[in-house]
Amino acid sequence: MSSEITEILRTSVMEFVNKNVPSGENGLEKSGITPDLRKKLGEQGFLNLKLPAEAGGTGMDAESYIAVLEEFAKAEPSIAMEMFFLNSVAGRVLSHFEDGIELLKRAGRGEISFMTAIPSEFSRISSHSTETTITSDVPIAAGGSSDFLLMTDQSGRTLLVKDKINVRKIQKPLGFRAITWGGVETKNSQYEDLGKGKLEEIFLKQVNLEITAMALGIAEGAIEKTLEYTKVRKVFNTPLKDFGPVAAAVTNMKGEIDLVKHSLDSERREENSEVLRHASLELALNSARTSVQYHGGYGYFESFGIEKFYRDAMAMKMIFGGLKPRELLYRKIYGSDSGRI
Amino acid sequence: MSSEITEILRTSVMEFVNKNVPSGENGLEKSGITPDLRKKLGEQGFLNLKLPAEAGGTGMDAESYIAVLEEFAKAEPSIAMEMFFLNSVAGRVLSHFEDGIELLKRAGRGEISFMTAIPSEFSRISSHSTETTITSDVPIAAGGSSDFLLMTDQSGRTLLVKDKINVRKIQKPLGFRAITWGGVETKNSQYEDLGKGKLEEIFLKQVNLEITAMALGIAEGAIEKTLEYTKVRKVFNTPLKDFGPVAAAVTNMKGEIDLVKHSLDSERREENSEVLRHASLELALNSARTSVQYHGGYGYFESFGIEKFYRDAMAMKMIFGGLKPRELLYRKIYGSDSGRI
Amino acid sequence: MDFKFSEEHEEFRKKVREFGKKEFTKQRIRDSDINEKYPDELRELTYKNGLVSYDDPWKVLISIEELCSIDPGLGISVTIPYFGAEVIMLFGSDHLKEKYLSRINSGKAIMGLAVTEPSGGSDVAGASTRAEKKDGHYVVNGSKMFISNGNLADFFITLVRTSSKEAKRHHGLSVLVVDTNSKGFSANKLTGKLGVRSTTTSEILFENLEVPEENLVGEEGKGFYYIMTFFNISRIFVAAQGIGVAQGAFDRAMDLVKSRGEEYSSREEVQFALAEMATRIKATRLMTYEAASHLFSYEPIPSLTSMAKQYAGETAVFVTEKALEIAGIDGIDSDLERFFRDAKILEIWEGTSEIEKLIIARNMLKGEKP
Amino acid sequence: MDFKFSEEHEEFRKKVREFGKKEFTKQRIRDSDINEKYPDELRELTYKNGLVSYDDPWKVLISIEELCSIDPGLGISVTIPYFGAEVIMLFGSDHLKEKYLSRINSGKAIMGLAVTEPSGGSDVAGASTRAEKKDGHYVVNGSKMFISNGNLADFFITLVRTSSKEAKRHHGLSVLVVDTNSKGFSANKLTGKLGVRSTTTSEILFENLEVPEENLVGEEGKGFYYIMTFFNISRIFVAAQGIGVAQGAFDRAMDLVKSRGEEYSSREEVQFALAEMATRIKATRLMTYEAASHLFSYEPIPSLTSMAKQYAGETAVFVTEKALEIAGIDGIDSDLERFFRDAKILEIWEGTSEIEKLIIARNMLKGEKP
Repeated sequence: MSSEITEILRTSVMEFVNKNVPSGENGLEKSGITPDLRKKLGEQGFLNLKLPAEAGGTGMDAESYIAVLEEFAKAEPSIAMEMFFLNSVAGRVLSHFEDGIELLKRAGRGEISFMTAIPSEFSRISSHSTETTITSDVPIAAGGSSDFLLMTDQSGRTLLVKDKINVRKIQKPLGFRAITWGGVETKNSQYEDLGKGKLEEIFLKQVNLEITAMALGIAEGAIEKTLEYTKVRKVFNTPLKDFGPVAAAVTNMKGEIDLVKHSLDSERREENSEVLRHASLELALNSARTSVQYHGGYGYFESFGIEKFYRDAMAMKMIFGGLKPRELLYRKIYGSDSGRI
Repeated sequence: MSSEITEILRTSVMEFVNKNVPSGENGLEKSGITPDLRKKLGEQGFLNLKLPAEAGGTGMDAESYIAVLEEFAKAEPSIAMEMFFLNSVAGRVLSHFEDGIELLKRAGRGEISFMTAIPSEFSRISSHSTETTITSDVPIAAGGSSDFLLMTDQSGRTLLVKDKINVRKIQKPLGFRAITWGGVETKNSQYEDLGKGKLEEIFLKQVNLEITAMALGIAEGAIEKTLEYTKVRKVFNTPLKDFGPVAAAVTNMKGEIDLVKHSLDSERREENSEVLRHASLELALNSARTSVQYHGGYGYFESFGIEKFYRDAMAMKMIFGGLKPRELLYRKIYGSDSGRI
Repeated sequence: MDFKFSEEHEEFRKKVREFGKKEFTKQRIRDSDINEKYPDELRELTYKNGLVSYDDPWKVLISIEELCSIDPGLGISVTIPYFGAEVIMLFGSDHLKEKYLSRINSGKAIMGLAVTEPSGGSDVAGASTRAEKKDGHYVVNGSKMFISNGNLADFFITLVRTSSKEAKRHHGLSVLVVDTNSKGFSANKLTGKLGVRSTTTSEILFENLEVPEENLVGEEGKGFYYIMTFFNISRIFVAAQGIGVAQGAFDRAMDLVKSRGEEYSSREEVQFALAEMATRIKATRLMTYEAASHLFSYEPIPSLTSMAKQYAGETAVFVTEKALEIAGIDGIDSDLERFFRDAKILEIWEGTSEIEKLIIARNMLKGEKP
Repeated sequence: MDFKFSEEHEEFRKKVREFGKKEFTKQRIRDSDINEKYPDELRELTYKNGLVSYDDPWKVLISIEELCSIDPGLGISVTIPYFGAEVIMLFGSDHLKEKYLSRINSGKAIMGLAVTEPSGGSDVAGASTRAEKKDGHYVVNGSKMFISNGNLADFFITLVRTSSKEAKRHHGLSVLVVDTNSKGFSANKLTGKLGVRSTTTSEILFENLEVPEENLVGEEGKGFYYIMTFFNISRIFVAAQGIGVAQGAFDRAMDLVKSRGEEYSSREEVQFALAEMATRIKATRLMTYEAASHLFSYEPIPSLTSMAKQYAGETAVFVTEKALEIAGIDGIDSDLERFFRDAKILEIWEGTSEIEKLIIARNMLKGEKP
């Protein structure tokens, strides 16, 4: 797909956000992603971008998909994360059997959604399953609703839980507040066994570029606002941007964003994907922190739409930046001859 | 020029260095770039890469030129700097008149060389010129010999001084020790007036990509050695690379090098040139410092060929990373509507 | 040299700690944070237990530190009702001391400091709230922004412009004590903060508000100086907040690391993180204590105070971020995520980190030795 | 709490400073640096003036700090001849104290510590230089690397392996005092150092070198413990080197900034750099002094000592780099470029920064409170 079409997609994301997503005092984090908004996202074709063709996917190329993720993250990281859970995660594990395809179809239209228990190195998951029964206590899951749950059981198998999902919703999670986070309990549920280690494999290895796109979007969203704000905000009768250290910090971030962006846009993105993952996670957190700082007191308030980037960037790093994925970076750079790492 | 040809050039640089440049205990920093070595560089066509065609230049494209600079910097930053002073600096100011072309021709063959007094924001230049006489005290100049001197006089004009150049050579300058650094005095010299602010303009605005190439080369040279060293060097019976923080630091540097490299190799390099300049200067210093650290006591000795990268990277930042070029970055990112910056 | 607290202070620290552990219940912490609710009952309890006492500024510092390490939001909430008191102590008339400070000292009133305006957080000298003299009163018009205790305080130490000479920005400012039950006072609580959500932050408005002349603190035209002097005091207490936030986050991270067993705790990445956190905390403590020791013996060193404040804010942010990295996904609904949200304000209030750095450099350029 | 040095120590500091300013001439500094020449005459002068006195470790610390701030190379050169003396002081027999320490105390001898081996800088327990008992002697074979005073010292505190049980790496080590005029001793001076070029660094070799039994320090098998104890002392002095290097570089940067006039010195970028440098130096000082105060009263806190050492090294590097950035091209042949080259070793010797961080974390994981 040409970069021209990618640009059109980017524009359509911006238009969609402007038209359909609440902002300011009563922004998206307060309402959450409603069934109605999810419907609209589905209608506009944002939910099935990377689903398999049999599930109604558009067969869009990677470049365009990550461009859309990036663009949503710039404005509302929660929407990007919702798309990610469906397309990058559920799309990958559910496409291998008929029932799964059917569910993906409906999810791609925005009719249902999945919760996903994010695999954690130190997760407090305690689950027990027999042939027909599963009892689990998955404390952290994320997603749109409790229709279906993707999770890893004690023995490392990835399961699709189909009913009796009891969510203890977290009232104010750290980040991505427009999607649901919560502890989950399932008892005597029906489930489908999707194979050993599937979810972990995806989070560790297969979504580097999607993570980069979202982290980059957060960095861009924060820094672009800060660039504009520091032009108009005055202290001591001087625009903030005219203070050298402010200009230096903002332009350094913007420069790094450009470097990551160019690499993500280039055809060598795959070869660089582990590097991009970690560089962008770091960049998102630094950019968002800097942005809150230069917005001063105003940046500290939800209604200004800046502090959410800081929370989301931190959450991104917690979810995607652990020791295990770092080890994959070490291994990539050092080659296969690695011992302890 | 295709990237294939660029690759051939890179290989030829490596071969040249292996064959002609001394290393180890009695490395290039001890001998300096000798007239003989300069001759060889000229014969191999490394000194006229970017000179104008009339001066015997090869008309090489930017991509290949910066690739050669980068490759030399990886092995011997001093040689890259020598090429830079001739091609990027002298080539630019001397190509506008016949005498100048003649001198460039000879310099491109390695027969003569220029010293260049690097413009400094706070230079202690005190010079006075009448129509036929110039007295100057330029404390810092760099270059191959004292045949000719490019300098800025008190009123900001760029001069080519042709004779009676008295160099007080610095015994052990901080960086780029294989080229000559020193204070220069000229009295009753002949000179050519090359125009107002020419040298400063070049150092500030026209050499961003060349600087990037050299800084990147330094970073690569240091980190590549460190990658190999940390694979074989053991402490506590474990290779250094298997200590997480070591692996993390080295892979982070390597990752950043890749990002800068991709951007420098891409066609968007010009649009990004201010960003690349400053990002690469920072990266070179961080990479070199890290490399000395992980080489431990050994890294502290000249014969190991690591500490020179640290000195050269620091010198690069001092020469090319001041407040004035930073302001150009601010202006680039913030657009033209800048006040104090 | 002696780097130890006195036995009395160590005893006091223990007492504060025990109080905090007992009274800062999970319920109180969550409720205040999620609902942005000021814990007034806890404030009274803290006062009654003698944990905030102006007899000894070291004790105030210790209380702030210890309580913030248990919960920054509640810790700040219960120690902030006296915010600005030093202005009256140092520069107020006996009348003002008796009328206002006695209510503060008995724990019956809440006060606040109204300096920042919507147009500029750091630019104190640019204040534009006006006070004009008329019939034995000052008539105040203007607004103040991000004012702590805005909807709670009984009175405010308020920076106003009493001279119209704009050229002399610093010299046209004065300080008034403004009662909030005066006609013309209003306050809008600002909700939706990133952190320290149990504190109350407001925009406050003065509309032809009359203040009796005797409520002028010190002399007219010296307001800028009084406020700057105060900031040199309050910054020490912000640094103490930073120590508390960072120490609290560190302790939790340490517990987490230990709970994950030997294989995890022996990883060098994890040990490096712990070492870097602990080193920053130690450095923060020492700079804060030295700055405090000068200040509390009436020989403040402004550059050192600013070093402590700036470094403390940066450390609180650094440590909470590192701690969450260690926590990973499990941290998304944890004490640590609250510490992280609470930390950031320390780099902003009482002078941003940027302002602090300028203060450090400018004082040193003038010859001060921190 | 009390953050002040005693009057006696302040006086002493002044004296050291005056001495250094007078005797560390430009000529001496340049000559030693460029030609890698040990300034023996200056060492004697320093000793004669009583600037290195083991009566009071605080004075040693002050001397190192002040002299390094004038020139790190010379400062280290004149204070390093006693390197390792504490091992004998703490663990040596009366015989060893009399025979060796008296020569040190009279300034007549130079000593050194031979621990590091070519195979591993940080891995002290991995030492493989062997000492076998034979006819009332130890016969030593092996080599040591990067040994300060290698070609100068009269004797070395030497870590050797006296037990063949490789399983008990730490417990198979002992410490011997080795005379350099013994048969079988040789030293190769290593030239071409990045910095501290006036100090002498060598590889030293032991070939069937015989050491009398009475030159064993303390007990056999306890060498690792003795050396680790020593490092907990010497790290304090490395931290003092860091203070000196950083302070010296800062002072020069400050002078440079002032000399460039108001327009330059008022630039926020420049002021930020100064503030960040000064803050780090202040933090280094405080951590070093607190660590020293525990150590010098025989209650060392290893994690705090390591914090001071690690932070000091990092600070010396940070400050010298920033100072050169400020200097720009003019710095390429300046005092500052020498400070920059001298700084880096502080992150490497006496335990790399990486080792220090592990020490900090591991001690804290065991419950130590720095």
